Amino acid sequence: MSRLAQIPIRIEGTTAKPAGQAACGGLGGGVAALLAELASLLERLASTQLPAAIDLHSLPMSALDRAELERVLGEGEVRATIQAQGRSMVRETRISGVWWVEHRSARGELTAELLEVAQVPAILASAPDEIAAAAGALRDHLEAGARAPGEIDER
Amino acid sequence: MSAEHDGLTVGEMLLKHGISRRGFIQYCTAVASAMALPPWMGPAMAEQLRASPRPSVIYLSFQECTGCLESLTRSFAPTIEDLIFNTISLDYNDTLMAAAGEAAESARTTAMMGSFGKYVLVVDGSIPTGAGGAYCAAGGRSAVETLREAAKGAAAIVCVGTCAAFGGIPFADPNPTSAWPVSAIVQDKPIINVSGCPPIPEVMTGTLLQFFGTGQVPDLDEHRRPKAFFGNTIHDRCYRRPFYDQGKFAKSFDDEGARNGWCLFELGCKGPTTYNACATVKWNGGVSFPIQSGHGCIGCSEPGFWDKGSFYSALSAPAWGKAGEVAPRQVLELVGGAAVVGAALGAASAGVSRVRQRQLEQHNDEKGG
Amino acid sequence: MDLLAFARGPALEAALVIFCVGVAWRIAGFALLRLRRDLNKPRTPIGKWITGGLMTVGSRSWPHPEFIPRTGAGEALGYSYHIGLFIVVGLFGPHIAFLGSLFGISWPGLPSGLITVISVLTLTLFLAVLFRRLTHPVLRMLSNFDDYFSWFVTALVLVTGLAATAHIGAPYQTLLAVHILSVDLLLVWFPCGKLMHAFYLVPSRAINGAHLARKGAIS
Amino acid sequence: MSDATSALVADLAPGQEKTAQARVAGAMRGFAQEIGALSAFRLESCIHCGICADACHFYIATEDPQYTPIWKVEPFKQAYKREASPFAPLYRLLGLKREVTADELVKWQHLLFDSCNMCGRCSLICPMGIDVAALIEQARHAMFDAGLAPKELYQKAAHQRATGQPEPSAEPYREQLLAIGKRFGVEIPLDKPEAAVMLCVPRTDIEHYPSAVAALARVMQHLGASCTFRSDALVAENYGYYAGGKSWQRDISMRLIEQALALKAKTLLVPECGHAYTALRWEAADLYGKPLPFEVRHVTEFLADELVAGRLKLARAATGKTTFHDPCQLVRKGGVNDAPRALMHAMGIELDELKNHGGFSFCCGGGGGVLDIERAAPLRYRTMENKLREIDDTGAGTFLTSCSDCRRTFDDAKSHFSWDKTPHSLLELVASQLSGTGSAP
Repeated sequence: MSRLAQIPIRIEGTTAKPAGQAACGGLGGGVAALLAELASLLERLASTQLPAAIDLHSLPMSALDRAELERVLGEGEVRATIQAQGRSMVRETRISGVWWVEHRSARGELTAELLEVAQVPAILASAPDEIAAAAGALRDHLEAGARAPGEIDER
Repeated sequence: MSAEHDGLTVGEMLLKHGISRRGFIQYCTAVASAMALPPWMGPAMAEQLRASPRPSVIYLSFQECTGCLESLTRSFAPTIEDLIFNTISLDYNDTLMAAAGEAAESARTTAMMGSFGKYVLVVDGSIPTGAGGAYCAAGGRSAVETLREAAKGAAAIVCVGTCAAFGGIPFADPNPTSAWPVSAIVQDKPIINVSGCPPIPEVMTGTLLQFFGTGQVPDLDEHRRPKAFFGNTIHDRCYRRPFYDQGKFAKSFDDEGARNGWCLFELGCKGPTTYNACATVKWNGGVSFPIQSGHGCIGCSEPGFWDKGSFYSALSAPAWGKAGEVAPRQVLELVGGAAVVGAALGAASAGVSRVRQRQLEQHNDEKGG
Repeated sequence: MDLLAFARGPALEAALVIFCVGVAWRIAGFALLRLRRDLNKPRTPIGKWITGGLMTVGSRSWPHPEFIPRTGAGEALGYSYHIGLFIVVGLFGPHIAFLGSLFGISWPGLPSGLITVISVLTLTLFLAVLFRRLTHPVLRMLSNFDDYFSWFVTALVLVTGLAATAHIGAPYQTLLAVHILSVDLLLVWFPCGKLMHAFYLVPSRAINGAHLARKGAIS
Repeated sequence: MSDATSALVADLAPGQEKTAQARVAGAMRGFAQEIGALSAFRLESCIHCGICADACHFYIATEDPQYTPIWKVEPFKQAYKREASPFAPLYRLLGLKREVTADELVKWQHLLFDSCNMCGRCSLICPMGIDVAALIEQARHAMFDAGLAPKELYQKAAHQRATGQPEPSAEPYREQLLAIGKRFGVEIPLDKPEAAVMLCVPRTDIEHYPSAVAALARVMQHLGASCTFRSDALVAENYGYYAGGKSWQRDISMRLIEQALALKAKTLLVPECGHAYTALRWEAADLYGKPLPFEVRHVTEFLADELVAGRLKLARAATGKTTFHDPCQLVRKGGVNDAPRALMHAMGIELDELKNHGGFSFCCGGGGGVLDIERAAPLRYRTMENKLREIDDTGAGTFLTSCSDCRRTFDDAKSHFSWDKTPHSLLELVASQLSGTGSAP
């Protein structure tokens, strides 16, 4: 009797794996579908500038699926850490416009994991209201004259 | 509570409490992910909320134990849940607010008038209707009256805790105060039940946030609970589930199975019939939940949980049954009595048959010789 | 009170009461009919009757070799679904909790997955048994309402039990309630029909065995 | 009443006429008498598994489901449920079970008499341990009370009850018996005032196998046993038992019992007749109302004991390949398992056993009165084919049995099928080997 791993798998209709290179067992069809969706979201982003996101939490993925996804997407040029309520990790993948975003709670648990399709993930940009507030704070600082810049954010 | 924030947007208030936009996006994204909302909803909710004036919440406590409020406020650190709920939006809560007496009551009426049709009414506790409502009254007004009045201007009602949602312990047999859940009193407003005794704080604030952020009542189950949190049973998500599937059960709280962390089904765990997020969100900042601490689920987020037999009787067992114990005396007496009655009926039936046989035979002897 | 609380509370209690009344009634109702002493001189001493009776309880569990060619397959089918039922009823954790809480004892069970497989097999055998009853000329002729209803009640318990463990069609508590209600129905029907053979099997074999042993005949 | 059933009713004997109501009432009376805790338990226990069909030679031969043994008591099962079962008061109150109809009773005559030898093979197969044959016997009692015993059995039973012999004969049996003694040169002990052993004979032997009667006398003479026949109770068979007339069966048995009592006999010796053995050994005391003060023994049992005691010595018999038919009433139902084989062993006979032998032997098909029911013959022949095949399959040249009814059934088959075997009496073989110089029969 064949074991599951011995059953050859061929993924059709994707660029993820050329036919005939199907040695990697245990893959569900999920990765292929995900990559296809990413491709269409990227095309949409290119033509309409509309960002999008895919929630990885809601997708059932085996460890193998995940490894395959990471292998295909790879590492891009940008890696950013956000230290706000919790720590977030934003990294561009080898596919420009596809960002791998992980949010962690203050306790360090993974609370959300997304693939964002955008020029820059919205969370990275500074917000107008915060910019305005910061400008005000900086101005106050200059007027007060004696405080260290490091204290600006201490409200 | 409300005066210091008048005129500010949510974003401004969050900043005042040291929560940046990015921090809020992180939080909203996590909530959206937990509630299985579309992934773009998290940042969208964050942006919308940050730009809107602070929402108004009126929190009414009726026949309750304050456990729900304790659950909400007993966080280890000032979390966003805590802030959004207690600080940013709460206009009236007779336990938390500093004001008392006339001042407190006027805060409530002010909030009600000020955001009529827009505020969210949070109710905690069941509403007693017996004795003309006298079992629970504040400022000379019964709970029923207060609820009806406050419900008029509410955009939605969030029932926090099993008492408000399903009647809870006051509603349990014999319900001496004729207590009812909110849904029995108010029929013309959207009601969202966040049940549990108490509910998980993340579930309460997550539900509120989703409502504020989208203006929509979330998807609800047949008990009007948000499916996002109440869509699965504890059993379905329990880390001890593999033991259930392997047929490995703790038979008592101090046996080998219990020490090995086996399934607590036979000790009365109600996980299989209880819908809640305890097994995933957990309690006390994700530290643990009852089953993880070695005790079966008691099913506190389900209607009538108090009246469903012993907490220690397995779900598949008779309601009176407890693991490793003989059926209680009254059941044995009932069953034994039934057997005695049955035997008596059988004896009577056999007696009748014997008499009929004798009659037939005599008849036979007379006729046939 | 919800359906589950009803099923495992008042409904179960009522079903147990009916079960006990019915079983006691049924047994007393024939056992207390007149019993004539057999005046014919026995061939063997009383000890032989007892051992003969006990031996027959075991030996009738399988046909004598002379009968196997004609009946072996049918009896194997009959026994196999009974064995399946015993395993599913007696060795599934939640069932142990049920029986254990009646008698105050407990015993180890089998993995749920295995139980599910056995239940499906048993259900298949049940269908085969029904098919045989509907198609075998002797069985079709002998069968009456009791046979079909007893089959239905037992199969219903199996099907609802499987549905409950597989979470098919409704929330678990509803399925569990329906399953327990089907058990309640089984308990109520039990004393009314052929399911009583569970009580009769051993004494009936023993009495015939003892009767034959008294004559010195094989059993 | 349907045409078929009226035809059956027309086939009854004078004295059996009854209205439909009277038949039903009679059946109920007959059945009510029989229902006790034991028979009720048997009826309660049936699970309709149909397995008993596979033990019954009538079903095996025909594959006709109506010959399923337990189905043969179906009307009485229904009557039991309505009249005497634990829930009977409820059934009557709520009208859940209808009364048995006269039509059904008439139809069941074929199943209870023509197609059942009461051989008890079904009682060995039932997984619930039900003694189906015992139920059939009870149902026959009810049929008799309904006036539905087959006319041959009814008439013979009536005649035997009145005169001591089932049919009138040109010469009374007593005279025939004495003539047999003269013809075979053996003294017939008759009407001695006292004897340890009381003898009787199958009327079948008197009429068809006089040599068997002589053999019995010769063996007893050889043993020097104190024994005698009694003119008032010569016949071993009991047609009351066949017909299902319980009180008639008692009357007929009482003839033998009274003579044995008068003799102060220690043993009532049952000759080679299976049903006589059942009637006297396992039923007579119940009808008598107290335990019998003498033993009832089959002749093979008696002789086997003499063998063990050393009083009986037998010469080797050169019978060649030999097989033996176990009479069902003797072996399966009667518990006489070893005696016939002990006798054959003593004569150096190593049996080539039938495929189904001992307690599992198939009935010859003639027992239970079936041989006497004329219309049952075609079915009986069909059923016998299997038995004859089993005998042929042994390849034995010599075929023995120890029941004269079985013997006659096989003899009848011999002429019907032009079968090449002849059934022989074990007793006759024993009688021929007494001197130690005998030869094959």
